[in-house]
Order: sequence, then structure tokens, then C-alpha cells
Amino acid sequence: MENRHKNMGLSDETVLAMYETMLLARRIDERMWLLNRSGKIPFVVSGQGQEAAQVGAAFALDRSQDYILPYYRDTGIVLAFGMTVKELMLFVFAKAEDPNSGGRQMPGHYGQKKNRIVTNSSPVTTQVPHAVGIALAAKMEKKDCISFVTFGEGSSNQGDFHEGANFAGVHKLPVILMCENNQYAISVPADKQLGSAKVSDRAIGYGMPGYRINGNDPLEVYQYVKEAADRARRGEGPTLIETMMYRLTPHTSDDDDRSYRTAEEVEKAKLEDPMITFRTYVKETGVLTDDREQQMERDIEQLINEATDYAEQAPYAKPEQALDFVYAETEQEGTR
Amino acid sequence: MENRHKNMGLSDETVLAMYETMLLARRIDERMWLLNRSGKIPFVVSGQGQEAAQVGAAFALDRSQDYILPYYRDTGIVLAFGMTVKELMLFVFAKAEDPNSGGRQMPGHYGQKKNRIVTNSSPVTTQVPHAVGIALAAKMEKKDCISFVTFGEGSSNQGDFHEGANFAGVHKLPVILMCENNQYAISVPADKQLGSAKVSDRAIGYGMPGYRINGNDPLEVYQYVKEAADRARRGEGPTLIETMMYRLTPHTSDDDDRSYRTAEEVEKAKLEDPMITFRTYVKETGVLTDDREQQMERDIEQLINEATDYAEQAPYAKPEQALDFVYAETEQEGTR
Amino acid sequence: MPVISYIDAVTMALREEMERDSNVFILGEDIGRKGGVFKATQGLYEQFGEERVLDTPLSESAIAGVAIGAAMVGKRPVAEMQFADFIMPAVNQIISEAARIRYRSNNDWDCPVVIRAPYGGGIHGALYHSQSVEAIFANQPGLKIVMPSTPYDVKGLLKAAIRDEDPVLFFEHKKAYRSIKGEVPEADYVLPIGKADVKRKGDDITVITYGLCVHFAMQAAEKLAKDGIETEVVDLRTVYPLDQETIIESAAKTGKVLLVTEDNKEGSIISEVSAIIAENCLFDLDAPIQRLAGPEIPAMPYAPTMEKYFMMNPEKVEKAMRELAEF
Amino acid sequence: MPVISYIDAVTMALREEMERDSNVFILGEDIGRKGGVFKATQGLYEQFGEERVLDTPLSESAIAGVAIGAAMVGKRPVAEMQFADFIMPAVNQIISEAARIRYRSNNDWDCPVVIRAPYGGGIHGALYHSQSVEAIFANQPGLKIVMPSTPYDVKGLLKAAIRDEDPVLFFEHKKAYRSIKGEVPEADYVLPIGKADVKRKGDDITVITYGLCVHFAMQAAEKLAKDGIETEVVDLRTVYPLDQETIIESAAKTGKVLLVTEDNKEGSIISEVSAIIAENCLFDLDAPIQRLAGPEIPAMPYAPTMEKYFMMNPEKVEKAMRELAEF
Ligand SMILES: Cc1ncc(C[n+]2csc(CCOP(=O)(O)OP(=O)(O)O)c2C)c(N)n1
Ligand SMILES: Cc1ncc(C[n+]2csc(CCOP(=O)(O)OP(=O)(O)O)c2C)c(N)n1
Ligand SMILES: [Mg+2]
Ligand SMILES: [Mg+2]
Repeated sequence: MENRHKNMGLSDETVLAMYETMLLARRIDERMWLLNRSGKIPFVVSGQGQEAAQVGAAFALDRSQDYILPYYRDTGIVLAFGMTVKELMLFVFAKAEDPNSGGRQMPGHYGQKKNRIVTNSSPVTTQVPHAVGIALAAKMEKKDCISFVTFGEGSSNQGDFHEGANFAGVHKLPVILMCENNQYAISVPADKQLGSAKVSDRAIGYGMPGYRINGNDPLEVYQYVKEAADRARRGEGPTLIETMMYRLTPHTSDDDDRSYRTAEEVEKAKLEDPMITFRTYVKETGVLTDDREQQMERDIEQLINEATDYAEQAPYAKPEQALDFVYAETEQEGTR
Repeated sequence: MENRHKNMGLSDETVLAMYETMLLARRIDERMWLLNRSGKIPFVVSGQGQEAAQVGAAFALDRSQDYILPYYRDTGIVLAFGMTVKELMLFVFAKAEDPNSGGRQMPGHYGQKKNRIVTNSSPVTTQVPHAVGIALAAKMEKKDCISFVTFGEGSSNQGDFHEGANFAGVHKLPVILMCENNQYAISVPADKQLGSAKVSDRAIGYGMPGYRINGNDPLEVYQYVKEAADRARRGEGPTLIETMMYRLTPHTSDDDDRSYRTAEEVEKAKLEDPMITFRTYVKETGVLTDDREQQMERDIEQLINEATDYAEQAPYAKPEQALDFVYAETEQEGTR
Repeated sequence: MPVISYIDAVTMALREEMERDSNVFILGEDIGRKGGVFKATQGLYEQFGEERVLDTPLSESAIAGVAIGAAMVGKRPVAEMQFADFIMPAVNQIISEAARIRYRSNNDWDCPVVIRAPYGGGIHGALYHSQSVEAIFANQPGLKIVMPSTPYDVKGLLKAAIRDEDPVLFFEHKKAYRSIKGEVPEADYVLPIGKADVKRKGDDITVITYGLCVHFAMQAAEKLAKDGIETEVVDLRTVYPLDQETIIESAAKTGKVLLVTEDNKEGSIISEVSAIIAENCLFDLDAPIQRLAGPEIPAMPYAPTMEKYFMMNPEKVEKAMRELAEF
Repeated sequence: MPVISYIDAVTMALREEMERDSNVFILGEDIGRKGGVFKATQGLYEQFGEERVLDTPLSESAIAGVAIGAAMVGKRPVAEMQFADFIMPAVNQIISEAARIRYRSNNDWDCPVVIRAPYGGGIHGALYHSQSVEAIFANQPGLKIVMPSTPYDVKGLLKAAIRDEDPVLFFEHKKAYRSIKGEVPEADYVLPIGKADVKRKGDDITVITYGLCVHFAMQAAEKLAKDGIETEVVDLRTVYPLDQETIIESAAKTGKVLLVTEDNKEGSIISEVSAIIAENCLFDLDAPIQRLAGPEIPAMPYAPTMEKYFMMNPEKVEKAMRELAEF
């Protein structure tokens, strides 16, 4: 197999780190389903099948200064930006120590200021204008950072996508809009969601370049996001990147996908599972040895075990803690 | 001058009727400004410079069955669809007899069911999804009618434009979206409104054809709208048409446009005023004789004079009539 | 009479109305092939086909706006917002458009649209799948807001909403969907929108509430009855515009009123109920008008401890009722 | 102290805050070169440049959303909605986002954004340029809603809003813009958000209101004073969350309370005020809690006859005050 990453200027170590982050995201995800099916956590929203795009993109950003606005499937992105396995487990167990929300939000609604992971809500696509606002602030302050926001293809039909993208286009703001097109919005297939053939067809309507690329290939995603990031930093404005992939699991643990798609379709998509295809790549290019792989799997399992144990035993927030942080602390007396 | 309308299958009478409707719209508009400046009516919103696109489009529709969702500058369209000068004057004088709203809405917020002019509000672009809903109903009922909706280029940045256009694209609905790009949204020039070069660039993002055309030429607009209407009736879905023009007046009677654009710019645009250029066309192609023109102007003036007198003298709604029609009459007892 | 669940009453009403009137159609996210994320529309896609059971793009403003457009030309659309929390992008269409179409056109046009949405908490839905959103709309003449508590009321009121000549927001408590069951006639019937329903007669205290909380009040009322305290339970059913007559009558009769909502208190539906009573029957009152509501926080958190802390329940209602009775 | 108009106090506050803190910037439709459709931002584009006085595309959800994003990373955006009526497309950003950012992130993130909008009627604005929209937002913990009545309050409260650590909706009565003038110190000062202001002391009756209606109440109070009736006028200033203490204190003192709003009555701010009083000082009351408000119609019509019928005015307030005093 051809070594593609050398030409891109990526070292073996970086590519290995990408693979490891993807693998970690996948194993965490699998563990969450186990925990859910055994009744230990009430809810899972999954990123299986989307790790390549997530991790490829995250590695193309400046993880020391860029802002990310991930959506609920982006375990791979937040891991790459510094959220720990323990923190993720605290989140799904809804424990007080969860740094995303203190156990207030459903899993997947990421947020962690110290890692510049911007807090997200459930109503889809509201984060797009936020990303644009952060890019505007960066531009005003002549900072070198950019913002990076993700969303599903179904969500690209919300008004906020349009309004945010256009605002970014008018002011040539340093923001990357990445659509994770997993071909379904819950039960509705993309052709019933999108009037257009591609989400990337919308880019020209905002005066930005638009690309549809293979979201199962982390190297291709890395390349496009890197280019978009460079352009953003040069003041040349936003980019829309549509990454094609498949949602390998049901929408969430509450969903039964058999009512709207066939087992064959899912099986077929699994052949393109980036965890398989990229594993083949790192193995065949010699980036990952068998030994190293076994060690990696063992390490990850241990990490996840420890995190799970810790999170399971950690305390919930006290009932009355529900009252905290409606307004800034200093003002609560005045306003409550 | 070359006779263009013959080749398009338009008779001299039709072209003359187009010119006459444009002229009527212009003269009404001019009268409204006079009435405003003399303190007789509180507010004018103007369509000067946009008559060609409005009338060209209206004549391309089936005025016996299609639904129109005009915006506040579309005097030319509603005239073509059967609203009378008297009715328009009753509207601007806010009299009880106004068929649009009984004196409830500001001028320009058209609505007249018997002529299938769908009631419009002030928040821009909400009418786009309505047009799509009407087209959906037509499709469900296998009716031959289509819907036609207009809006400004600034308004095309609203979420409702995006959501409505996409819905129409997904379901291939018989609707025509026509943008009247008069190059300003109040004080903000189009390049500060639109990330894209053209509004029509957005069409591909909804899977529909998009055209930018000369909105000062009623024949060109007629042609494109006619084609779009034919396509819609054939079940081939929606079309986005961007008509280029210039807003020759301030935004409304409350606006002073000197703070954001130069007199030279306005003067230059006046050279393209469709009332001048299309007049030249109808005169030079022999559609309009000098005699006929003088008669036309006299008739229009008389029509407007009579309508103005009537409207001025007509009574306002009684104060308590403000209470009527919050809910359907039959139910008021139960719910008030 | 068959006993069915609250959600089955939703489905039954939709099916019967779609059978009765070919102008009725439904649209929303995942309501078609999947039958809705809660299964409220299950079987309808199969029965009525893709055109009358329309899976829409993920865009609530278009769902509302398209429904409004269709309603203006004679259709009877029933739009689903997947969760009440996601009605927010459609607020402009609902308030600026649906609520004002008849009024602004001086009765020339109308807009008989129904917008259904599951609301309420207690299902581990966290901030954005638990909210009560009715107060946002409960100041908009032209709108009606219906929030039924029982399967019987669901069927009768949803049918009435679909036949109503004006826009109706129809909020269904998602925790009630499967936990609340009751007798529902197979025959066709409608219940009046705009009328509260006295779910229990009593002379000592009045509890006025709506939705799931009606059941909490009924349970508590049974307990109090054992101690000789007779509670009148008024189910508002239509929370906007309110049925002043029934509210005033019951408040005047018992002189002791407890108002209950799952929503947070300030600016809620029960604030208006209190104001109506304070305006109309002040001198009949033997106790301050009590309000029992969620805490002043945006919505209930995910962690079970905090969710439970927020959520209304029979114990909280009973405690407040006893305090009022003893006042 | 110079006497300036209500709108000039807006401009002054914006200018001073922009001079004081380089993180403050303003954005909205036509606020730049044109200086705003009401001229509230006049001169700021010239003084601070295009970047800090940003003309935005015509898209309110983006205006709010972009402001929220910028606020989350340390900016102090002040967004203008051209008319309060056009805040509707931004409801999702305001309620789901701005109001919940601190809460949902457990205090990790915050959102110090101000959203200004002119509201209210009496200017021939018809249905969509006359509305009072505060009730839509007055049930959302996390938000604050400020509605000042005088130029002095405008300046002090707008500065406080800009410095506030949380999102503030700041509604300015457009009829007050030029008709209301008052003394405003040139010096820097802030007024407390969350505190009502007793604009006039009195022992006989209490009028509680906000915005333009404060002036109507003050005028009427002078007339009543000539007949020996002393009115206490409470200006809510912050209509959400309400200053319960001041409300309760004044209601308990006079025992006769009239609540006034320009909004229609059902579900309005004054309904909550009434509920607070009914809950806390029922036995201090000598008369039912009266509410004086607009009729239950969507918004005021354009025709002068019907607009006047809707609009609050000093005569209507005086009449209600006299009736209450005589009760
Ligand atoms: C405004 C809004 N409406 C509805 C929902 C419910 N919902 C959650 S995820 C989802 C589908 C999203 O599809 P897509 O954008 O393609 O993302 P994916 O889940 O496929 O990754 C829906 C409808 C929501 N969260 N927000
Ligand atoms: C949602 C909304 N926001 C703001 C306004 C105020 N407003 C009225 S017209 C207008 C500009 C519209 O520009 P454009 O769409 O280009 O139409 P034009 O007036 O130029 O014909 C604005 C901002 C409005 N009516 N609705
Ligand atoms: Mg998807
Ligand atoms: Mg324009």
C-alpha cells in the first residue's frame, strides 16, 4: 500500500496518534453501548463510523489555540482536544465532576473551556453562528486562532446554518464549517433532507469554497481541513467541507434503525468502516506493528476500565445544586 | 429597435397592457409620495424602479389560478392580479374598506383572497415557506396552479429563505422564488448582505435552477418566469430567479438615503429606469403611439384622482372594530 | 370502553381525523416511516401514504411555515415538533404568522393549523428534552394552547383542534405518553377548546393545574379525602386563552386555591390564573393564592438527583395541599 | 445636569461604554453608516469604525448567535434588533442559547451579551412595529429583561447591562425616544439591574408599571394629588426577574394596587406582579388587584382610530386610579 502521509508531511508518529485517537473513540463508544444495554447509563449517542473525519480534522487544527464547536457525535474531536476518558465517562454517568456540564446535560453535549471546546446544546445548528462569532472576535483581536464547527447533513437545513454561513462569508471570517454527512437524520435519508445533491453545493451561495470529500479517510480530511485552516489564518475566509460517511449505529440508544433501513445496507457500509480501512493502512504502511497494536488495545481497555470504575463510583450532584449558576455568582443575591 | 416580443409569442396588446400596468404602478407610487409629503398619509413604501420585474413576472403567471405572495414593494404585481387603484388608495389611507387589512396593516402588506394574493406580514421572508406550503397543497390536490413569491436580496439571508427553498427542492414543488435585488437592504449594500456574488448562486444548494437576469427588462423577466412556471406545472419543481434593479427612492418615507449613498449613484441608476427604457421600447416598436400614451396618462391620472378622493373621504374603522377577528366568529363566545 | 394509553389516544385522533377529512395531513421529522420518535404517528404512513404523512427536512421554521401556507389554502395540516424544546426556531412563524393571519387580513384569510409537540420532564431528557414551553406563547391573541391530561381529553381535544378554524398549539406530556392510561370511546367525539374541566368536585380547597400534574393532584386529593378534606381539582386543559369562568367559580367556592405547574414559577401559566383570581374574587379568599412550581432554573438537569429535585410529583402536591387546607 | 432625550441617553451609554472597554462592540441592521433607523447609534460608526459598529446581514438569528459566540470568548457585544417585533427569528438563540450557556456548562462558560430593541406603539407602526414582546421571554431563568422609563434610567441601566455577566434584553420604548426628556449626568454611573424604583411616594394607592406607562402614571398621580389622593408609583425597570421585595412592600403599604402595561393583559408581566402580591400580601389588600392593559388582540392596528383604542394613555390610567382610590 502506498504511503500517502509522507507526501503530506505527516510523520509516522502523528499518523499513529491519529489512529490511536480514533481507536480510543471507538472503544469508548462501544463501552457506552455496553453500559447502556446493561442498564448502567440511560443514554448513548454514538460516533461510530465518524471517527476518521473527526480525528483527521482535529489533527489539522491548532490544538493549542483554535476553538472547536463539536456536535454530539464528536468524541474523536474532543479527545483530540484534550478531554480525557475519565471526563467522558463522568459525563455519560452524569456525575457532579463531569466537566462538560456537572451532570446537567445529556451525553454528547460537550463543553470544556480550558480546552476551548465550546458548550453545545441540543437544538441543532445553533453552534454555527456561535463559531462565526468566535471567528469574528478572533479577527477583531487580530488573533491567529480560528474556529471549527461541525454538524450533520440534516442540520444543514436549519436557518442558522444559512445565516451563520452567510455572515462568515460577508466578513471573510476564519471559520471552518464541517458537515459530517452520515446519510441519515435519525430515520430520514439525505435525499429527503437535502434539495441539493450535496451539502457542499451550498458553499458558493455564501462565497466560500465547498468540498465533498471522503470522510472515511482521515488523511483526506486532514488535508482539506489543513488547507482550510491555513486559508482562514491568512484572512481568506471560511470553508465548507462535507465529509461523507455512514452512521454505523442507530441514531441513539433510544432508536431502532430497523424500521427505516435494511440490515444489508448497514452491513455494506461496515465494509467502509474507517476503523477497518485505516487500520489496514497503518498496518500495511508499517506505522502500526502487531505488538504495538496489542499494547494499544490493552492500554485503551485499561484506561476505559479505570475511567468507568471511577465514574460509576463518583457522586451525583446534590439535588439543590440544581439551583446553582443560573446567573453569575456575584449577582445572585441581587437578582434571585 | 428590434421587436423582441413577437418572437416570444407576445401580442402588441399584451405588451401594451404590461406597459400600462407598470405606468399605473409608477403613477400611484408617485402620488403616494405626494400624499405623504403633504401630510395626508403617514407612510409610503415604494416600488419605483422595480415595476418591470413585477409586471413582467405577473404577466407570465396564470392570473386566473396562481397564488402570489408579494412583498411590500409589489404594487405592480398586485395590480396585475386584480387589486384596484381604489383598493390601493384605501390601503394607504388606512380606511375600513381596505380589502388588504381593513386599515390594520401598514401599506404594502398586501392580501386579498379573491385574487389569491396571500396576506403578508412585516417580518421579512416568512412568506417563502408559505409559498412552499401552498405549492405543496397544489401538488397534493393535483391542481394545475403554482405559487409565486418575491423578496428582497437582503431578505434572502433569513433562515426562512433557506428552509423554505430547501423544502421546495426536496419535494420538487411548483413554486417560483423571485428575488428583487434592488442592491440595498435599507442602508446596507448588497455586498455587505450577501456572502455570495449572486443570490441566484444559492439555487444549486436547493437543487433548483437559478438565474440572475435583468430586472429592468419586463420581457426578459416574463420569459424566465414563464419558463419557470411551465416547468413548475410540469412537476419539475421550483426555480430561483434573481432580478437585478435599483431602488430609485429612499427605503420608505421614513428614510433619508443621502446618509448611505450618493446622489450620483442614484442619478446613474435612473438612466436604467425601466419606465424610461421600456417606454422607449414600446414607442420605438410602435406598440404605443403618442396619442395612445397621452390618453393613457390622462386615464391613469383620473383613475388615481378618483381613487384618492374616494379613499380620503372613506371612514376609518370604528375604534372597537379593533377587537374583531382575533378568532373565527363562531367561536368567539367560547374563547373570549 | 377500551382502556388505552395517552399516546395511543393521540394516534387514534390523528387516524380518525385523517379518515374523516382528506384535507388533514401530518408533517414533521421522522413521523413517516419511523412513526415518530415516540411512535405517536405509528401506522399512519402505512395507512395514508407518504404524501399525507410527510417526513420533512430538519427545519422547524419550514415545518410550521409550510403548514401555515397549506392551511391558508384549505388544508388541515397537523405539524409535529419532535420535542417542544425544538419549537423555538419556529416561534416567528407561529407568533408573527399563524396567530396574526386572520387578524391582519381583517378575516379575509385564516390559518387552521395544529402544531403538536411533546413537552415535560421526568424522562431523563435533561435541559433540552424536558421543557415546558407554553408560557412563551401564552400572551398571543390569535393562538390557542391545549394541554390535555388524560387519554379521553387527548382524543376529544386533538380532534377539536384539527377542526378548529384557528391555529392551535397542542402540547402532550411525554411522561404521560405511556404512564397514563384511561377509557376512550371508539366513537367520534370532540371536547370544547377554551373550557376547563372540573376533574373532581370538592368544597374545602381548589387545585388548579394541567397536564401531568392533574394526576398528581388527583392522587393527593384521594389521600386528603381520607382525612376529610375535599379537594376540587380543576384541569385547565386549554391554558390559553384561559377559561376565566370556571377558575373564578371554583376559587370563589372554596376560598383556598393552590395552583400547580411543572414549569418554573415566574411568568408561568399559573401566574395568570392567580391574577384572574386576585382580580375577580379577592374577598372570597381565605388564604393567599399559593403557587407550586419548578424552581427558577432554565430546565431540569440530566442527573437523576437534580431531575427529581426539579420535577413535580404527588408528594410535593400533597404537602402543599395539606398546608393550604390547614391555613 | 444636561437635559437630554431618551434616545440620546441610549447613544450616550453606548458611546461611553465603547470608550471605556474596547471589548464592547455593537452590531445590527443599519446601525453603521445610517446610524440606525431611529438614530440610536448615530455617530458611533464615525467614532469607532466599521469593525466595532457592524452593519450585519438581515438575519436576526445570526445577529444574536454571532453576538453570543463573541460574548463567550470575552467580547461584550451589544446587538440591536431593528424592532422588537423582529426579535422572533432569534428566539431560539436567545432562549435555548444565551439564557442557558452558564447553566448548562455548570458555570464553565458565560454569555455577557446585550440585545437592545425598540418596542411599543403609538407611532403608526401597526401590527409589526408596535408590539410589546417582553412576556415571551419573561419565563426564562438565565435571562434578564430591562425596560427603562427615563433617560436617567436608560443610561444607568444600559451601562449596567453591558457590564453584566449575563445576557440582558434591553427594550426601549420607541415612542419615548424623542418625547421623553430628562436630566442625565455626564459622569459615569450604573443603576442596579433587578431593582424596581419608587418613582413617587404615596400612601393611598400603588401603581406598578414600567416603560412609557410610568409617565402616564406620574401625570395621573399629580392630578389625583390635587384631590388629596397620594399615589405611589413603582417603576419595575427590570421586568424579569422581578424585584419581589419592592413590589410586596408597596402593595402591603397602600393595600390598593393598580398594575399597568401597554401589552395585552393575559400572560403579561403584570400578571406575574399580581400573582406575587396575591401570594405574599393578600391580607393587606383593601381592593382586588387591578390590571389595566391593552385589549386581547395581537397588536395595535395602523388606522388611527384603532391604534388609539389600543394604546395606553394618561386618561385611561387616571380613570383606573380614581376607581381604585374610591374602592
Ligand atoms: C432544532 C432541533 N430539531 C430537532 C432535533 C431532534 N434531533 C436530534 S438529532 C436529529 C437528527 C440530526 O441529523 P443530522 O444533522 O444528519 O445529524 P446526525 O444525527 O445524523 O449526526 C434530530 C431531528 C434537534 N436536536 N434540534
Ligand atoms: C425580520 C425582519 N427584520 C428586519 C426588518 C426591518 N426591515 C424592513 S425592510 C428591511 C430591508 C429589506 O431589504 P431587502 O430584502 O433587500 O428588500 P428591499 O427593501 O431592498 O426591497 C429591513 C431590515 C423586517 N421587516 N423584518
Ligand atoms: Mg446525519
Ligand atoms: Mg433590497
